[in-house]
Amino acid sequence: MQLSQDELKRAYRRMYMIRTFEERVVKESEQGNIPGFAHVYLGQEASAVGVCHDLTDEDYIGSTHRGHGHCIAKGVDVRGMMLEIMAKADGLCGGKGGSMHIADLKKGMLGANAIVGGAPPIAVGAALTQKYLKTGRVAVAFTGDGASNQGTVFEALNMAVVLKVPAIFVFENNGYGEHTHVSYACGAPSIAERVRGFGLPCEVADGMDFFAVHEAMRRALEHARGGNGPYALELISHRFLGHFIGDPQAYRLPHELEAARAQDPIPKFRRRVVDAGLLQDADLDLIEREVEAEVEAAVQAGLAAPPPDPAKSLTTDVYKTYA
Amino acid sequence: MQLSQDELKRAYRRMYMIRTFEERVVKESEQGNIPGFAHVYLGQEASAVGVCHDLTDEDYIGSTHRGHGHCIAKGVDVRGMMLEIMAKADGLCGGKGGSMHIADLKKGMLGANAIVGGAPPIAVGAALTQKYLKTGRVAVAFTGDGASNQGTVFEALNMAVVLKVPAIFVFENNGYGEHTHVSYACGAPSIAERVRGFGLPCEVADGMDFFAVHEAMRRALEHARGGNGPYALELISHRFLGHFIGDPQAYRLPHELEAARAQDPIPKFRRRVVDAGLLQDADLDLIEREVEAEVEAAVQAGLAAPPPDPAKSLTTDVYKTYA
Amino acid sequence: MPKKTYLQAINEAVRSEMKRDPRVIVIGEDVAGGQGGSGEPGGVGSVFGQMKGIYGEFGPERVIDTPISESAIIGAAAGAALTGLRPVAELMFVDFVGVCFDQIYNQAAKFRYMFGGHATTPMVIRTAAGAGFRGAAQHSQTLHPLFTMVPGLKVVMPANPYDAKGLLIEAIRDDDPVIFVESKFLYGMEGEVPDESYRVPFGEANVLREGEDLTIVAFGAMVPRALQVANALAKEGVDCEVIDPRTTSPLDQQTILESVERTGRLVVVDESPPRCSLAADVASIVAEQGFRLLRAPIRKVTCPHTPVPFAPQLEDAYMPSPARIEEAVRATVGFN
Amino acid sequence: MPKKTYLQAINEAVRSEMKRDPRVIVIGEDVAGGQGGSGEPGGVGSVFGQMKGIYGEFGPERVIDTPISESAIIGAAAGAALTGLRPVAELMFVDFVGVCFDQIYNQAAKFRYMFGGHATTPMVIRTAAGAGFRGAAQHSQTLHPLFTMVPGLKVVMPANPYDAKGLLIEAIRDDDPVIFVESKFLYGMEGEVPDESYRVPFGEANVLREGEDLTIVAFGAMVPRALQVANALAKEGVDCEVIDPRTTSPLDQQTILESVERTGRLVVVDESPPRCSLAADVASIVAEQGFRLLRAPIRKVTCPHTPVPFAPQLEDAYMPSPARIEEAVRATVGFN
Ligand SMILES: Cc1ncc(C[n+]2csc(CCOP(=O)(O)OP(=O)(O)O)c2C)c(N)n1
Ligand SMILES: Cc1ncc(C[n+]2csc(CCOP(=O)(O)OP(=O)(O)O)c2C)c(N)n1
Ligand SMILES: [Mg+2]
Ligand SMILES: [Mg+2]
Repeated sequence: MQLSQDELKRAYRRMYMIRTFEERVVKESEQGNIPGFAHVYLGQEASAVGVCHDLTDEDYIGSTHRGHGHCIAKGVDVRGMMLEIMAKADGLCGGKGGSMHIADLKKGMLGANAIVGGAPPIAVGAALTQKYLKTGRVAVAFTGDGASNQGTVFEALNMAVVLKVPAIFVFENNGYGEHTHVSYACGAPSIAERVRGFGLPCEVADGMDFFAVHEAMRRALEHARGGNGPYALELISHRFLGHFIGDPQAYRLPHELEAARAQDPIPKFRRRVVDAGLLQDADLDLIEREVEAEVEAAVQAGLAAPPPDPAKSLTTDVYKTYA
Repeated sequence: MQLSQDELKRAYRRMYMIRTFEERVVKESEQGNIPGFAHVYLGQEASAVGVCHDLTDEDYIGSTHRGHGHCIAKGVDVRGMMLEIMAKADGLCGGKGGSMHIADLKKGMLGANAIVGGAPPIAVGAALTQKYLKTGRVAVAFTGDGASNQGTVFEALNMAVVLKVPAIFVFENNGYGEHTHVSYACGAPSIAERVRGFGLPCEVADGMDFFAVHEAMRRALEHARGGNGPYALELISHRFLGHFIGDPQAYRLPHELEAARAQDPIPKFRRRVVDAGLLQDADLDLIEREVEAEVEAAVQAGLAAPPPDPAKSLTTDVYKTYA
Repeated sequence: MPKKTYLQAINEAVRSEMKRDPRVIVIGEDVAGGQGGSGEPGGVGSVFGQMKGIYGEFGPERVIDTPISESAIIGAAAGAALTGLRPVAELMFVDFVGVCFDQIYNQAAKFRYMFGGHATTPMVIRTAAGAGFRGAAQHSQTLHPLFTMVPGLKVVMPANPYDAKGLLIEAIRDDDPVIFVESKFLYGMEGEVPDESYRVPFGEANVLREGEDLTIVAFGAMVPRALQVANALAKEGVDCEVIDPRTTSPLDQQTILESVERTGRLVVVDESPPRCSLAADVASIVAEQGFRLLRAPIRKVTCPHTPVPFAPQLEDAYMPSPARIEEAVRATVGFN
Repeated sequence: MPKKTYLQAINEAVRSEMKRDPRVIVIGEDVAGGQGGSGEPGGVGSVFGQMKGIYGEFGPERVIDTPISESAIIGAAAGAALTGLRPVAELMFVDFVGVCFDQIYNQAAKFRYMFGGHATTPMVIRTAAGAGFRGAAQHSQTLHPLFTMVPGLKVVMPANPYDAKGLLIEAIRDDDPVIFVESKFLYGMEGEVPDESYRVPFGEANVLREGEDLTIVAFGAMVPRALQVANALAKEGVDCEVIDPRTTSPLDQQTILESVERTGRLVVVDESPPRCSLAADVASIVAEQGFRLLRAPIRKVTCPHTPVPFAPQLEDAYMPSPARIEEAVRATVGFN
């Protein structure tokens, strides 16, 4: 399917936004401006952006501990995200959630999730709502290769098939779950083959290529929105950094990392659209400058913003009402 | 593989023992001599007996809420079982466990399990012991069709493949999980196909035919004992009664039940061995009388036996030691 | 007022809320029953019949049978609640919570806080609890302390048919995740239950009996036992106040403290093992906030620190019996 | 004696028990690390380095990396324990217990009782707990009350390096399932730890400081905080006794009661939300068994009834701080 120039620009903007945002998260984290631990999405930009490209704010996604990219691809405000990650009162979650719990229900973002395998059952529920209310919307569950071994994920797959809900399971296979390779942790020949055993279609696509992801997702959406039940994708991708910021990655030899970096989805996208004459280098350069400015502004806002005040917010937001 | 006369007699004895034992459990339950609820194994005798036929006391099985048949097939003492089910002090578990928790570790029986999907992870652990100690023994996990949808079962399958342990997963597909048919609850085309997706072989066999089960199990044992990792069987079978004693079974039309009963594994076995001249009707009749006497004796012992004394045993056996 | 059982009260509450609000759905194992079978679906209505007839009235879109996959059931309910429905999920026996606890305590219960107040998760988990049915160690537990300790959950323990209906209606209309603990022991209990809809608010204890000598706080199936003991002792002139907090989270501390202010003596009856129990919780609250009021040690009447045994003799000794409650009351009243 | 960290003490305990007993194995996620990767396996040794080097010493047969499948990890450990091994399983963060709780509380903890005493399940679940690392709601919890309430489990909370080693050796040699709760906050704590093997018995509290005015009972990471407050207040003439029970199940009630007998005043410090907490538990035991001894209300210093927040300012206010402990001590000592 041919994408319009505006669409291509949006896709590039989002990928570049994830890249810029995450590189800055690494930097701010190293400088002590981000508390706790953050898992960045560097290298996997095409996956989130390709998956979310055709989703609306009324479609839902459930995310993982590595959720910044999913948020940005779903249109969540980067300033609110940065403030949240920096633990500020005006962060998206009031500084209560942090990197691993960013949510934005108005954007259809059901939350990052620090429990591996936590989101897929929830996404099945969101898909059930769509089926019941006949909205024609879908719910997407992002799941890592490591997470694909969690019992909750298998249950969610089966439940989605049984209830025939418009859930799309996106398995982001970036090779590693923490420090263990998928070839060790997944006993099946492949994640996709194991998923297909559950009775739903599962396509394998190059997660480093926006267009490949987008094409596969288009079919997934057609299937799910058409009332045919769930669909799955296995997106082969690579994380450019370790599991967390500062991971020494002794388990991963340099050549592997180099090979991964050679597949960088962002220059790949640029080459493709420029070579095909769809966009000019200048268009993309302009986007990059805009994105950089936006991230810079978010960081500056974050650095300047006040932290939450325990007296005001420590014990609020636990319940809607509590006698 | 040709079975000796003694082996055939043992198989028939065990099947007939399960049949007689369970029919008596139903009766004693209806007469108020068995507290709580019991799930009987009537109709599925060939499955447990075929699976356990070539197992030794050093091989392990993990069972389900419907565990009496597995126990008997594994050689657990029926008197101790009956006393336990009748909640007596001299029952196998001192009256603390009851029908759903009978265990006999000396016989390699790791316990019935009242949590659906509880046993497979435990069986993987028992198989790990065998691999680590190089015993050449296996661990079998019995799992129902309903239980096959539980996340713990999927995790156990994958873990067994990854650790390459001698675990044998026996899926007893008797059509229903409580009151829901497998065709509804299992979204996959079949349990076996879903299991194969995990990267282990899974054979489908007629669970109403001792010889079919035994043959399939022989291959499973060869595979597992040979150090090739786990193996699975899906045994198509039927329960002759409802989920629990007294289940009205409105969800199951009479013709379905009749068709199931027509496949009764016990007369089927008899016809086959007598027609082939392997055993005589008289041999089998003799076994039946012996079994009936044994069950009668167990019931009488159970009825006469004293219950546990709370002062003596309510708070014992929680820990091996507790400061 | 018409007499109904606790079970009927539960059924009525769900039915009336489903009529009132199309966003209310029921999801769980065999809440309809019979799906895929050769007979008609809908004949089961949950294993104790709590949802009997509801499938027939509301159909498969709103009464959803599931595979045996509790994490997916609770997670799906949480996801549906986050996105606009009001699911009533069933966890058949509370004992099974171990296979889905993450979706309860880390997910549903924490959404609102983690998301900075921007999420609402109006879901109810109905579940059957308690010993006395010879169900043994994995089908007889009461795990309300487990839920009570979790910030973000509300925990309801109705002790009679009237409350069962009113509290369940309240639970379904509540915007937070609610664990609705049904007492297996009380399913058959009869009582007056209005046909119309009504709400019993959370956090308001029910004082079943006023008294001056001692306060008994009891939960769920222990409430009728406590009342029975109080009534028997009244004949001897021992005048007990009996309080059923109805919900353990929120807990109506005030009613308990005000009662102890008058009586000076407290016995807490809780059907669960003693450690970190509701009995311990209530005792500790009074020991902290009502110390000046106390004229005797606070007695806890709980189960022993053991799993639930199977044999009737053992199980009866396991549960807090009227005799044990009475013994505790007598000792406390007699303390000087 | 050589100085070592709490982390090193844990590592040494596992290593020495593995040398001593070939039945001891380690199983969990990334306990070796690097399996299947392009580099060498074994370089991780658990996410905080607790198992560092152990794979190198004992190899893949005894240091077993697993998929991310906690139910299978704990279940496999339980099954291996039932059949002759002595597994030390790792639950990376205690927060993850919700996906595998059934295998802990319904299976491993109950085998012995359900099977009439005929099963032995010698397994240890090591797990990292506690706030203070900006890990937010799903990576910062302390769930020791959850384990303490379960009959059949033993629960260990070492509060210093010496105890960490001795209690872990004891746990590995123990024949019952043990939850070994490691405090993330204390991993870097240094202390004297003998090179040789030694055992610290369960159920024997550590009295860190004797005192006459008030008893502070604290658990895990709260122990150093309590001691700090006690030492500071001593300069003002407030003489606190500080007790670290070391294990919450079994609990050394006697040492606590004997202390309150002398001091008449009790503050319990527990890093967890208040409801059904260890603080409530200890308070209720003393309110029941030591009522005559008490001269003031029992104060609980706990976290609030909220999930763990992310922002440092919120998290610091969430945890029981020395200031809050001090306030409770002063109020209790000043009570008349
Ligand atoms: C239930 C649970 N188990 C373990 C963890 C610790 N953990 C966090 S991320 C992670 C690896 C996840 O790997 P994968 O799913 O491949 O995602 P990736 O990090 O590659 O994006 C693990 C084990 C967790 N957070 N939750
Ligand atoms: C975790 C859990 N969920 C639900 C139940 C209730 N339950 C007991 S048996 C059963 C059906 C099991 O069906 P299946 O596995 O097919 O075994 P069968 O009864 O046919 O032998 C259910 C739902 C349970 N015991 N444990
Ligand atoms: Mg990964
Ligand atoms: Mg079945």
